[in-house]
Amino acid sequence: MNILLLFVIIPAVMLLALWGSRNLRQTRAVMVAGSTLLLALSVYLTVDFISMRSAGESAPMLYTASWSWYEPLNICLSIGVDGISVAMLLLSSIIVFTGTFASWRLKPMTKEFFLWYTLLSAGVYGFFISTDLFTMFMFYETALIPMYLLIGVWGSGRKEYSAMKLTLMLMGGSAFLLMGILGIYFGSGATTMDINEIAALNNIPAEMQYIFFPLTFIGFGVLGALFPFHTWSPDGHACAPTSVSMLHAGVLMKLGGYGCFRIAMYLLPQAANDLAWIFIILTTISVVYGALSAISQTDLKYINAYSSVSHCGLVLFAILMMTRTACTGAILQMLSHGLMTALFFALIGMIYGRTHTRDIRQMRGLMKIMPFLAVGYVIAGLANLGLPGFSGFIAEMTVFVGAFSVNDTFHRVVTVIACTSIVITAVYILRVVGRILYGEPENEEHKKLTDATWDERFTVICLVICVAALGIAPMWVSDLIGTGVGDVLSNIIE
Amino acid sequence: MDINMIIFAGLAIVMIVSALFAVTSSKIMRATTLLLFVLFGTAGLYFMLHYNFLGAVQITVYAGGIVVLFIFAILLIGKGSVDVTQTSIRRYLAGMATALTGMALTIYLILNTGFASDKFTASGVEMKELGMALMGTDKFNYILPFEAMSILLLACTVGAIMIARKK
Amino acid sequence: MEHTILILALPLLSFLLLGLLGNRMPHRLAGALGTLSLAAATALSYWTAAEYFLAGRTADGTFAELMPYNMTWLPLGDTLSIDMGILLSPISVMMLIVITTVSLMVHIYSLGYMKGERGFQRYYAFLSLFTFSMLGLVVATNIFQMYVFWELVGVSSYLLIGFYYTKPEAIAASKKAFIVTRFADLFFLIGILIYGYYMGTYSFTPPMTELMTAGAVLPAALLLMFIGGAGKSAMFPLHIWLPDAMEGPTPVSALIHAATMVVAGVYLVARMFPLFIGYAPEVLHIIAYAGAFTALYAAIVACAQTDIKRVLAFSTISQIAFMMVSLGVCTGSDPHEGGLGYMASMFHLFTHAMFKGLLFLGAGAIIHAVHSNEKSHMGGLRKYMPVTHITFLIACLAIAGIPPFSGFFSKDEILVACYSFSPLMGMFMSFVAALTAFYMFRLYYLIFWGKSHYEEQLALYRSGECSHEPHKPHEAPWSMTLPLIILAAVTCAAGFIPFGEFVSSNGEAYTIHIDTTVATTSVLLALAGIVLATIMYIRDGSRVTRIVNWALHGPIVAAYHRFYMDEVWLFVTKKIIFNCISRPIAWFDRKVVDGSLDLLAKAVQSAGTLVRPWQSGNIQTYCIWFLSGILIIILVLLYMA
Amino acid sequence: MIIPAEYLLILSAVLFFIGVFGFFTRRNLVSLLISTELMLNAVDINFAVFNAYCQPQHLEGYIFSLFGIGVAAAETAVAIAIIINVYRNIHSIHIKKLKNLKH
Repeated sequence: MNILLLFVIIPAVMLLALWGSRNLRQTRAVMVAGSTLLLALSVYLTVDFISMRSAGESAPMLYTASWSWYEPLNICLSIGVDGISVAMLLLSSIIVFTGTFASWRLKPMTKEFFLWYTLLSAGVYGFFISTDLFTMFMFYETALIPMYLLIGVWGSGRKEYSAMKLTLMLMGGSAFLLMGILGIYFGSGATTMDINEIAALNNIPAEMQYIFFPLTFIGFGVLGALFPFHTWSPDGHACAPTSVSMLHAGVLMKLGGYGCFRIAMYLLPQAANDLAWIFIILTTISVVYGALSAISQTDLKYINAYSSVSHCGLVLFAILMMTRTACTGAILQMLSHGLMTALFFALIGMIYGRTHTRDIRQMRGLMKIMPFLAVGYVIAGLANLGLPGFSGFIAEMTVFVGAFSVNDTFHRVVTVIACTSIVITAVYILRVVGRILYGEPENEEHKKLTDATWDERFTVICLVICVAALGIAPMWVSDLIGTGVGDVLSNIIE
Repeated sequence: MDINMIIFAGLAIVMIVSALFAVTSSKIMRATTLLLFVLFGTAGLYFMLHYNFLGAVQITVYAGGIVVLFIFAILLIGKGSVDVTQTSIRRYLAGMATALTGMALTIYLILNTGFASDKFTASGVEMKELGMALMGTDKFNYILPFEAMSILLLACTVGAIMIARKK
Repeated sequence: MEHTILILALPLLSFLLLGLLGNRMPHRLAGALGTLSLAAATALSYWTAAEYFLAGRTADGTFAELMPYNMTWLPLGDTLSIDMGILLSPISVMMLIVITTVSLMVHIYSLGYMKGERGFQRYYAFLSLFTFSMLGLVVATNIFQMYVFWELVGVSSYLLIGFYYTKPEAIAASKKAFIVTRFADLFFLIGILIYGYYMGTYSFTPPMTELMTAGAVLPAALLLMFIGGAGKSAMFPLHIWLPDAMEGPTPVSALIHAATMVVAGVYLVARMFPLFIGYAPEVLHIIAYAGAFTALYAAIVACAQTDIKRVLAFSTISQIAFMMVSLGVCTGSDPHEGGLGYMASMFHLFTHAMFKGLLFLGAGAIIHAVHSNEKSHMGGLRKYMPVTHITFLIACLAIAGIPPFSGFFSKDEILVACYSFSPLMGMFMSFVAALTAFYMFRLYYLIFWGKSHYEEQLALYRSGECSHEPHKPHEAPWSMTLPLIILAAVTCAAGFIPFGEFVSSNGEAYTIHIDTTVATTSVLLALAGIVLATIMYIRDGSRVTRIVNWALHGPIVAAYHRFYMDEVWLFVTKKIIFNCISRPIAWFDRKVVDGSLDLLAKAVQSAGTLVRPWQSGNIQTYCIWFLSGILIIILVLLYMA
Repeated sequence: MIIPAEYLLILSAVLFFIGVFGFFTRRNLVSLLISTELMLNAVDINFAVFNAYCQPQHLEGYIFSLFGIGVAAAETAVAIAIIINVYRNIHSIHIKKLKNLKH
């Protein structure tokens, strides 16, 4: 029995249990039990992984196993994790856990909501544990489809439009991706779909790489909010229910970055080296452009969605720099952005649940009305603009230092441009904080509102602790992901 | 000019002309009657092939059964059936073009295939032989389709009653 | 020296405690907790200083740089890493003293000043956070640690300026302060990135080989770092946040925006001084010119302000610029040959922290008494607030550079350094010093002399023209006067500290000696300024004032509006960045990027509409298509056969 | 003299395409049915002809024709029932009026 399989089995059992649950109490019990179990599992995995690494285990993937699925196409259920996947699993389980509490009072059809939610998380876990191209793709799709229903049914605003847009764009991305995957498989002429073995072969002809690298990169890049394929993100996040926004921005967008790194660049190294500059330009635009767009938005979720575009752009930016430090920074940024943005969306959802508006022009003085949420929001904001002591700072600094260590003018210039985002971020964060939290409450209706309930407090506190823990003690992360990043990079750089 | 040939020519001309009028006539009753001629002509062809039983069946089932059904239907429907307006000129032309092309193509294929007609014997089929074939269970025997056929007929009898029954 | 960690840990603990549990505590307890923990930290700092300086010099005549703690916090690649630790050197120990002293004074003072305020516990939590960050900044072992705490300092400043978060001005000011300094920090960060890449380390003492090969890169990095420092230290044109930052509670202004945080930029340059002087003296001179201009600019603006805290703010800008100039005019690392400015700058930093803290705390006491920042609500306060009056006067004399107060000694050293750099610079700075004396005494007279606003209001009230009885100004409680007295005492005495014994540009002992020519001129100029202020402002509406106002009407209005620098910035940020960049980008995103995707969707849809008639539901049409299709296929097959 | 198989086949082809033409152009359900019958009939002829000329020793074509006639009968019965029902409901058997199944 491989411990990694539990990451798929537990959600499957949860799905069954949810299906059989008869009332709200049982549904919640199943969710809490399941997500706690997953959280505990991922923490255990992290600790175990680090201890194995420090014991000198140097294989690129640990806990590997493989079962053949469909012989003629060499499709296997191959699983295995390196530090990057472990970090992503940890992130996912934290978000799933807190997301459960963030949608504690969600109505109606709570049971159905959690069913789809769990299916989505199963897809995410599956993606991160598998090392087989086809299986990865399958789990990737599993994660995408529930999103349509979760937004279309439980969303708000123009939910059908947004759900449709999001799903279509991501599906378009996965069509590219499928082409890319097939290209990789046939191009390498391998008798396996296992990414590590394909990478070891490293024999995809250059001209094929030039075709399939952009396809694969864009395929994942759509999910990673690469400019100009990011427009699903603002609409999708704005209309999605709280926990779905959290999971989506927190984890699903990371699938994009992870995939770009693990599949596009790892398997198609030559094209990655030669074509990186195009994507570096695009990601630099993402970084600055997302932040600038956020300044003039008036909807809280839009602001945060554009901020996500900017921060996720930084992830892709960093991996394209192809230095070890920058890539470590990218992983850190994924973790950090996942946690921060989940915190943000959770808070926005809670505020929206009370004021029934997300328009920053209609809110004022929330600090006096709901101090807990307001303080949470300030903390989230400060974390987002990269205050030392929170995760955003270490991630950004690692990225910038890493990016700056590429010694040529082009990379230097784009790095400096990307750096400006930290100022712009400060502008839009403080604008919101100043506008909605500070001041005297103006709306009479708002004065009657109450502060956070216990489940909301729990969500916020959990996430704040995670963000701060990563920000204060970042040393363990490099123990965790260092080898993984190094292995992948050594294949890319050669 | 052989007598067979003359009969065939006569039949062919009658059938084709009737068929043409049957699909162009604006009177439904007339069309049905013309269809009847075609069916009779077909029966005539079967007889010429010495397939007497088949010809008989053709007359009884088609001419005797189906056409009667048509006539009943027309009578039941009455005035509504008189409305046999033709379709738009565009579709008319399209239909004609397609049909003519198809016809030409088929005839071209038939003429270019070269069928061997030498096996033809004017012996016809013994009724006993036919009965054995229909009821037998050996190779080239057709008990199963026969039974399937009977079930089909039963089913459609029931179906027709169900559909046509007043609510 | 292991106990130094406690100097940092105590304020941090106090912050966490007050921040997390503060709301459940009574005010008194929270205040006591914050003050006591800081008092302990202060005692420890003094102990550290004593131990450090009494340990004596090493063989080469300098004080050893100690590093009791240094650990890797965030590894960045194979060679680089961000370390966290404590570095004790003469200037960091000096800064420890300055910060803890002023901070302790402010803590005590705030017990009275903030009494009964909503969010009292939060206030103390933020004060502790600030103190922690500032201490962390000065003991930083490397440039990146400095940046980390630099940011933390910035954020605590943001939180404290926005302490009265229901006041729109305070919100705007806090935002402005943070964003402007953040903008400057961007350059700082880029500077650090360059430095780190080319030096291979973030420590203040990079290896010699790297230094030799760096070439023009190092000066660029240092210049960028200086821009970061200029943001924090409010150098022109990045000074605009500082006057607005006065919206925060006055003790905060005293601590952060007068004594400690704003000198971070100076400290940064001083910290990197060996590199500046060794490899980028031209950058130092740029600093000097920028500083000189700022000093003049701020001094002129200060002459026309009516809000007493604004006057003090501009005076702060001007004084910090003095320190910058003083660092900038250095031409060598030997204090006897061109390195005097370094010592002078640090000395001035030290004395300025004390007397500017005193001025702000005094201003706070006045504001506390008259409930207004505007000079028009003051006047004649000397009989109502004797203690404040005397201490304020001492501070004014100190800043004006009158012996024997501390400001005289430090400013004198600065001027000496300037004259030795170039006579022009010296004369320029002397003039600014005179201007300083003028505006400080203008302030002093406007507050404590002239007609009493209270008495006028009282008269109006008695005659029935005013409906409410004015508040009678009263002397502040002991918790506020005590820090005033202590700081006044320090201000009187600090000039006699043999500062050069502890801090100098090359670390060796340097004996301060007064250059009589320079001293005489500067004292005379200061006296001239004071005399002019006395003539103009000791009584309301003197003739000289009227003439000056009439003759210099335009410049005075311009100076009152700070030469429209804020408007320029507002124009740049609001009009250009917000309206001309962000809005169009948002529009572009919605209409063009998103629009093109929507267009794609629309195109697919209209393609669907286009082929929809084919699916008419008409069997006959389908059949025609079907048959045609089959025919075509047959034809194709035939053709191919 | 034996009639060449081609003649018979051509005849059936002509009949078939007349039926096709009718099916394409008529607008009345009964007329459509008549066209269908024409086509079926042509097919039956083909079966019989092929049997008689190519495989006289077997009876496949013959029996297929028989079944074809049976199926035609069944189909017509159901079709007529449907037509009558349609007429009863919408008082027309014009195919333009039959739109309720379309959506």
